[in-house]
Amino acid sequence: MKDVVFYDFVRGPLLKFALFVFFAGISYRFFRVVFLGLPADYAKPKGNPYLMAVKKIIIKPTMGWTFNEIFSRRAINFIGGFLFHLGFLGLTFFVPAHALLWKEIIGISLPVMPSLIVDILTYSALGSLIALTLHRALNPVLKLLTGKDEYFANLLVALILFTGLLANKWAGGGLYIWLLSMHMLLADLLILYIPFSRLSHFVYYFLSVGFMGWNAGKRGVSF
Amino acid sequence: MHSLYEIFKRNGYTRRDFLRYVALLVSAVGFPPSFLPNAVKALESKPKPVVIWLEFQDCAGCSESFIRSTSLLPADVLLDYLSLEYHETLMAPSGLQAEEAKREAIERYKGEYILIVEGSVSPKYKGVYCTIGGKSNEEILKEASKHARLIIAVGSCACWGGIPHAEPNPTGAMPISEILKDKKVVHIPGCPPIGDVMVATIVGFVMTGREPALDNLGRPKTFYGQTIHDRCYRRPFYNAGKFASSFEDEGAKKGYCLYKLGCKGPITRNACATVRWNGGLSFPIQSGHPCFGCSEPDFWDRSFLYSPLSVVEGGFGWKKVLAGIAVGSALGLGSAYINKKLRGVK
Amino acid sequence: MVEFKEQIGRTEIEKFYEFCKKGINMEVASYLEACVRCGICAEACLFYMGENISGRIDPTLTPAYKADLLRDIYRENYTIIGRIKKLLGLGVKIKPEDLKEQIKLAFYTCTMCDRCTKACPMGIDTPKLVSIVRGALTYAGLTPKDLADATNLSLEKGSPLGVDTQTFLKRLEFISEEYEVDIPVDKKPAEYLYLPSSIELMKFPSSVASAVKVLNKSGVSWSMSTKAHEATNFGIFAQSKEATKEMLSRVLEGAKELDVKYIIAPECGHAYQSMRFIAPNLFPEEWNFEVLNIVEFIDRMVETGRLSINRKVLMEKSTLHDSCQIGRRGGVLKEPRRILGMLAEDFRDSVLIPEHNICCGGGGGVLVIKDADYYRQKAFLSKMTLFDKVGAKTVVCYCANCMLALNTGAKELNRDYRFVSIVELVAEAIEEGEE
Amino acid sequence: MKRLVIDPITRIEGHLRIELELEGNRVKRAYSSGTMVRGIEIILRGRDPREAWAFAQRICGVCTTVHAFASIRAVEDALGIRIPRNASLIRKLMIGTLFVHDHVVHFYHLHSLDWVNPVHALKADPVKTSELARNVSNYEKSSPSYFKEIQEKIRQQVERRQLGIFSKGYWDHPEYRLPPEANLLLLAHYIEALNWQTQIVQVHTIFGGKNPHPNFAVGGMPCSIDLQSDTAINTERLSRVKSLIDSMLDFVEKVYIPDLMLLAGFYKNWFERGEGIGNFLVLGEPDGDSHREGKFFIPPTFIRNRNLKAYEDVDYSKIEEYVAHSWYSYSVGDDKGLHPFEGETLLNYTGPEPPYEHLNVEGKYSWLKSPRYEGLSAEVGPLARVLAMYARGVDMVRESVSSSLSKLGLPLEAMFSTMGRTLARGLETQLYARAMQGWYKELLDRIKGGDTKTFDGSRWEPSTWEREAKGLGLMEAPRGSLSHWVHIREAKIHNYQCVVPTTWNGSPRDAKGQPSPYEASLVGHEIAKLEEPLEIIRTIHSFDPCLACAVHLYYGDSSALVLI
Repeated sequence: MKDVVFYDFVRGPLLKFALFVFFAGISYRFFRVVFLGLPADYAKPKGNPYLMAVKKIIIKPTMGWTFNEIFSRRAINFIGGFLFHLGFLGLTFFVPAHALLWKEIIGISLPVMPSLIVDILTYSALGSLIALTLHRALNPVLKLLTGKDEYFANLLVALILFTGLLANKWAGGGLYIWLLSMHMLLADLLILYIPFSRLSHFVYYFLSVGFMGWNAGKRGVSF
Repeated sequence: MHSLYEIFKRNGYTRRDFLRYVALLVSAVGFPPSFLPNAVKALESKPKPVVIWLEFQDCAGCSESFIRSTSLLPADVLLDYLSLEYHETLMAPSGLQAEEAKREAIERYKGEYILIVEGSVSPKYKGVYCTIGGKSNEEILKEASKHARLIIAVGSCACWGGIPHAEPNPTGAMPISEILKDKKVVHIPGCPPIGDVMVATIVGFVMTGREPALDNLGRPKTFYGQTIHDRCYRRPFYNAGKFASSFEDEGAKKGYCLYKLGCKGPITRNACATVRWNGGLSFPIQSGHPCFGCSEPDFWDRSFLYSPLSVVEGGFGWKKVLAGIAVGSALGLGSAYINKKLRGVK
Repeated sequence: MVEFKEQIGRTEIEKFYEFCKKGINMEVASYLEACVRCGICAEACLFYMGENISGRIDPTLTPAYKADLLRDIYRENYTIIGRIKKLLGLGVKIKPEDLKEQIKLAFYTCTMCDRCTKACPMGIDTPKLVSIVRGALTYAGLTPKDLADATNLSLEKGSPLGVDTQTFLKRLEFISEEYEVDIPVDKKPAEYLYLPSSIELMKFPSSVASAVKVLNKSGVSWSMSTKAHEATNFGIFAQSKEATKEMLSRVLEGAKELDVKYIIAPECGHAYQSMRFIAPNLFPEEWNFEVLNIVEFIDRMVETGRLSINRKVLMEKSTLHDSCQIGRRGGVLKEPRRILGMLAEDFRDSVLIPEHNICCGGGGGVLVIKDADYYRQKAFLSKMTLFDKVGAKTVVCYCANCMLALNTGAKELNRDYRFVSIVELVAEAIEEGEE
Repeated sequence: MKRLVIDPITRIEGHLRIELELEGNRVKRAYSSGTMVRGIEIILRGRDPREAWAFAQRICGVCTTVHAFASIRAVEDALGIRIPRNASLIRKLMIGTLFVHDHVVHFYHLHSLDWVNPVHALKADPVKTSELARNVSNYEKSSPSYFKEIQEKIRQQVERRQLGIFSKGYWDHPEYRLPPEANLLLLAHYIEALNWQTQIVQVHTIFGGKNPHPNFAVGGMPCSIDLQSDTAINTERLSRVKSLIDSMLDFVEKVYIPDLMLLAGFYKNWFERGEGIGNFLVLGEPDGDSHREGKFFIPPTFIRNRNLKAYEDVDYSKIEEYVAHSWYSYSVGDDKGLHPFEGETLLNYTGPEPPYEHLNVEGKYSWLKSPRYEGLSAEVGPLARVLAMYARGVDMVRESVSSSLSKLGLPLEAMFSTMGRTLARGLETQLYARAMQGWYKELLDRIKGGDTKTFDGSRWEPSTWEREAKGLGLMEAPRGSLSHWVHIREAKIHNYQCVVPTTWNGSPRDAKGQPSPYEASLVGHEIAKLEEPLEIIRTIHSFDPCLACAVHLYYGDSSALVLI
């Protein structure tokens, strides 16, 4: 296939399709759960459940760090997971080229990161992703919990980070457009894959952490 | 007959100049340095090659660019290095005599002449959209290409159809390779191509007697092997995430990357960033305007000239996002309703 | 009545499946969907930790794994892909062994202590999911024998230890005489209704006496009730809604009869939990009482100056064991620490954040299940790490069930910890203060 | 009656065909036909107006910027954009460069071979040539050895029968009247100019990135000025521009004008024929970038029937295009004219099936439309502009016209001719070359004064535009008055029409049978050798035809195409 034809395909029809499926898919998954509804709770709350829900959604990602002994046993999970998410989300939104994409999609101009930070985030995200994957393969608990989905998703994301890194670093050789197209193709696949996999956990994060915070607020517990 | 070396000598160039020039040409056509002795020998003895230059649905921009070559001065190219037997924009005779000149050149240099084509060809309705001397362009092209030693398409129109081929392609314009399906065509795309690139490709062919190494789209690898982005002097700004977002901002003054302004450098294979234009003086990016990819097939129809490459081809926008979310929510609502009904959840 | 069946047949599996299916709501579904399989919850679980301390790794003890069957059932019924799989014959196939494992996972190795929720990066409330599995097992008639017996006994006689009204009154008489306290029973009008738990009544009478002393000393008008004389609620352990409701209705009846404003739950975790957070939903119209834990009550009295503690009664190095249901899940965490600060000379908290304390291992009915003893002992091992961390031999508790479980554990493992009730310490402090 | 066909007319841009009806050797009627069409206007429909210039620019690669300018001006007019003065000046410098380049290239490379015989140059004596050169100008390259080298170059070509671009010229034609020395002099400058022109276009390269087809932007210029930056327009670049425009003025005054006068002196008889239609039209070159400001560098003027005294102002609503003899059809009827804002274009080829001998000149015979002013055929171009400025009393023009005519000993009426047109082109080149010095100075002063603004992006976003807007972009192109007419609706181009110099000059007849300037100017020519119609070529070339611009009009797919 001609390079530009391929390139235009992965950033044109395929990306549009993927984005539509993505937005429809995640909102389907979100509302499929939301519309199941809740029974009323008549017990008098001891704290403010709603405030707590919001607070939890904001601070929960760092909460694990307060668990001394768990943190020390699972440093890989906490540090790796944190770095990976920070990197992945940072790169997804604030890499200059991606910010343009988001401007196109949601019409909001996002701030962009300088390349040094982009590099740091890419390396740390890629490194922590590899560490997390190895950990998955070796830890007995994770072995029991992990399915093919996780490995596939990790591989896909790792390849996206890797091709993105190459596309950014590569100079000369005329391969740039192929690297970029591969990066975009894989990203399209990821966008398509998210609504059908556990990768859509980011929408449920708001629900489950929200509920957790709501319960905590109800019971007057602050952690 | 006079060899190129004699021409050099006559023009006051020294043998060192000559060798340096040959070295440049050798590297330009992508031969290893070991080829140099052969090339010198070839140049010292080869007669002037005959060129027939046809113009169809064109704007003469490629011809203009050809006579803007600076590595070899156009007067030398036209009078010394090449024998341009037919070129409508430059030749002396008109009408019958012009046609006669072409016919004679084809006769006399059968299988030896180089055919250069500028402009797309419209075979639609028997070619009424472009006739010369009462003949359709398709017929003229087929006639002239029959005995050509080498066929070169210059400019994006001849290579890919170019602007006449842009949506909705009113005249059914075609690249010449679609007419000459059984022939090999060397493509030198660009709107127009760089004059030096055209001259180097043609003279390089004369020198080596071989056509240059081509990529899968028939372009000389030497000049079209890398993207503008690969060799752009503003690339460090791209890597550093520094972009100009308007022609009037500080970034534009400081020479930041023009990616956000729609630069197509990353997907455009051409030599603008290395050879540059009009004596290596500048090229569009250096003068502040994003590359719009004029050497790539169908670049006119890719997207709005100034829309950045990373955005969705054809646009997406929040309306489609909302549509997606609406579809998803409706499905979610329906699904939850059915689930609750079927499973008796209160 | 809660059933116990040895044989697991098709009906049981179907009933289990049915219950799980119906148990799904927005909250449950989001927990089931949100799990990212990170396995961090394993490190938070005292059973997993206990096994680990004894050098073994049992990945099935991971809380996330406990909800997997429920998750599969959810998927099969609530998602398109799951439903397609079912149509293609790739659905969930539950075998009797699977349910046996579920019994182990839900009843033997989970005290619903909620610690995993705090550790989970996605905030998944695993106890909530386990309670659905427990409910489904109970619905299928698969409640573990000991738990079923205790539940049935309390349904029949009003108490898991078989304490009926007669025994209750006798026991009160004994306490009254032994500890020289006045115990108002069915006294009208009363502002506070105090409910003892039968564990205290039978096994730690001094605890009841201390509570009575504190109540008397605070000068509020209070009473006990012959109708509502049992605070424990084994219906919760079995997750049988009917049993829970039946037992709570007795409390409701007694409280209504005495027309009280407050109900004081004793040092018993699930008693507080059931009356404070579950009863209002079972009797949304009638349950108009404010439910206080005895520790909360004491704190409030001290705060308002009706009780004054100005003597230290605990001189040795001590630490606090939090009851999960009162503390982490009941929000009574600051109160015991405040009180203990006044009582103890050398009090050291074993955890940085009170919510992160480890369960005794006997909660959620695990204590009464003989078959779960192995796991309970392992859990005690992990609990012990906290005691050893601060090096305290004296542990203050505010839940009789915890105390019983810890005592049992210490005895079984030959450890010389001393477990004391916080209310007893308070009673001691105010008594001595008088002199 | 004999029929003579000349196709292709070479040394022009594009594909032009001339058919003549002869009585003996005398032209009775002439028909001009454009035989190529691309349809760029149609391609422009539905696109973003901000990118229209790039498409329009590709209409012609010889006058490579004029359509870009006209397009940008039309869009800026429609959107109400006023560009910074700096951008205006940079554009003017580019326009000036284009004029000088285009006219010089036309004179030497497209036109001079009609008058100059390279074969005769072989007979010249280099020493005498050198004397002649030093007589007419103080241009430094005038040594005998220089001319000898050139002569040698040509001799070798002739000897080895590889004449290249000179092949098959009408070198035996008796109409070549220059003495050998003049032939050699002009031929040397032919070669000189060919190399010189590669350098001067660097003004375009500096400001627009490349040439041909430099880059522009709606709202100003994409190049930024920053004297400190090493990538923007800085001191080094500006001094390069200065030396380039100096070299232009130098070349025009020392080479072009003397050569032109020398040539004119030998061909005075060509001041008597090839007049054409007698009406002259200038749509105007704005002083800024908008005709709405009312200030013009070349004022809009209409001269009716040679009457320079009664010149008229131009009313843009009086422009109409006809298709009576063009291969198009109008929904209102082919005999009606349409104003460009209402312009429509529906292809309707009714010509003969190729290969053909003759076109049907009674019916439709060209891809060019016929623009008319007040229903009249009018000539545009250098002659019209010089006459307009002469009539309006522009000092410099009056002076240069009178002095060159008096040098030749000719009256003002001599300007209405083939050679008059060629002379006017030279005088105009001089005008532009001098004006550029002023523009450069103004630009430099502004930059020194701290104004470096070259772009106004305040109306870049489509959200700032009116829902519906119409704009007119004027541009006095080297070949004549160019106007682009754009109709923007909902941020997209709704209709786009270009009325271009070569349609004014080279159109077919209109509904009333009025011939175009090309057709009128050829009538009465005596052709000495029918197989070598040098006379026709001379007159046609004096207009500097540019057919690519002319035949851009095409609308929709015509499945109803009829081939005869």
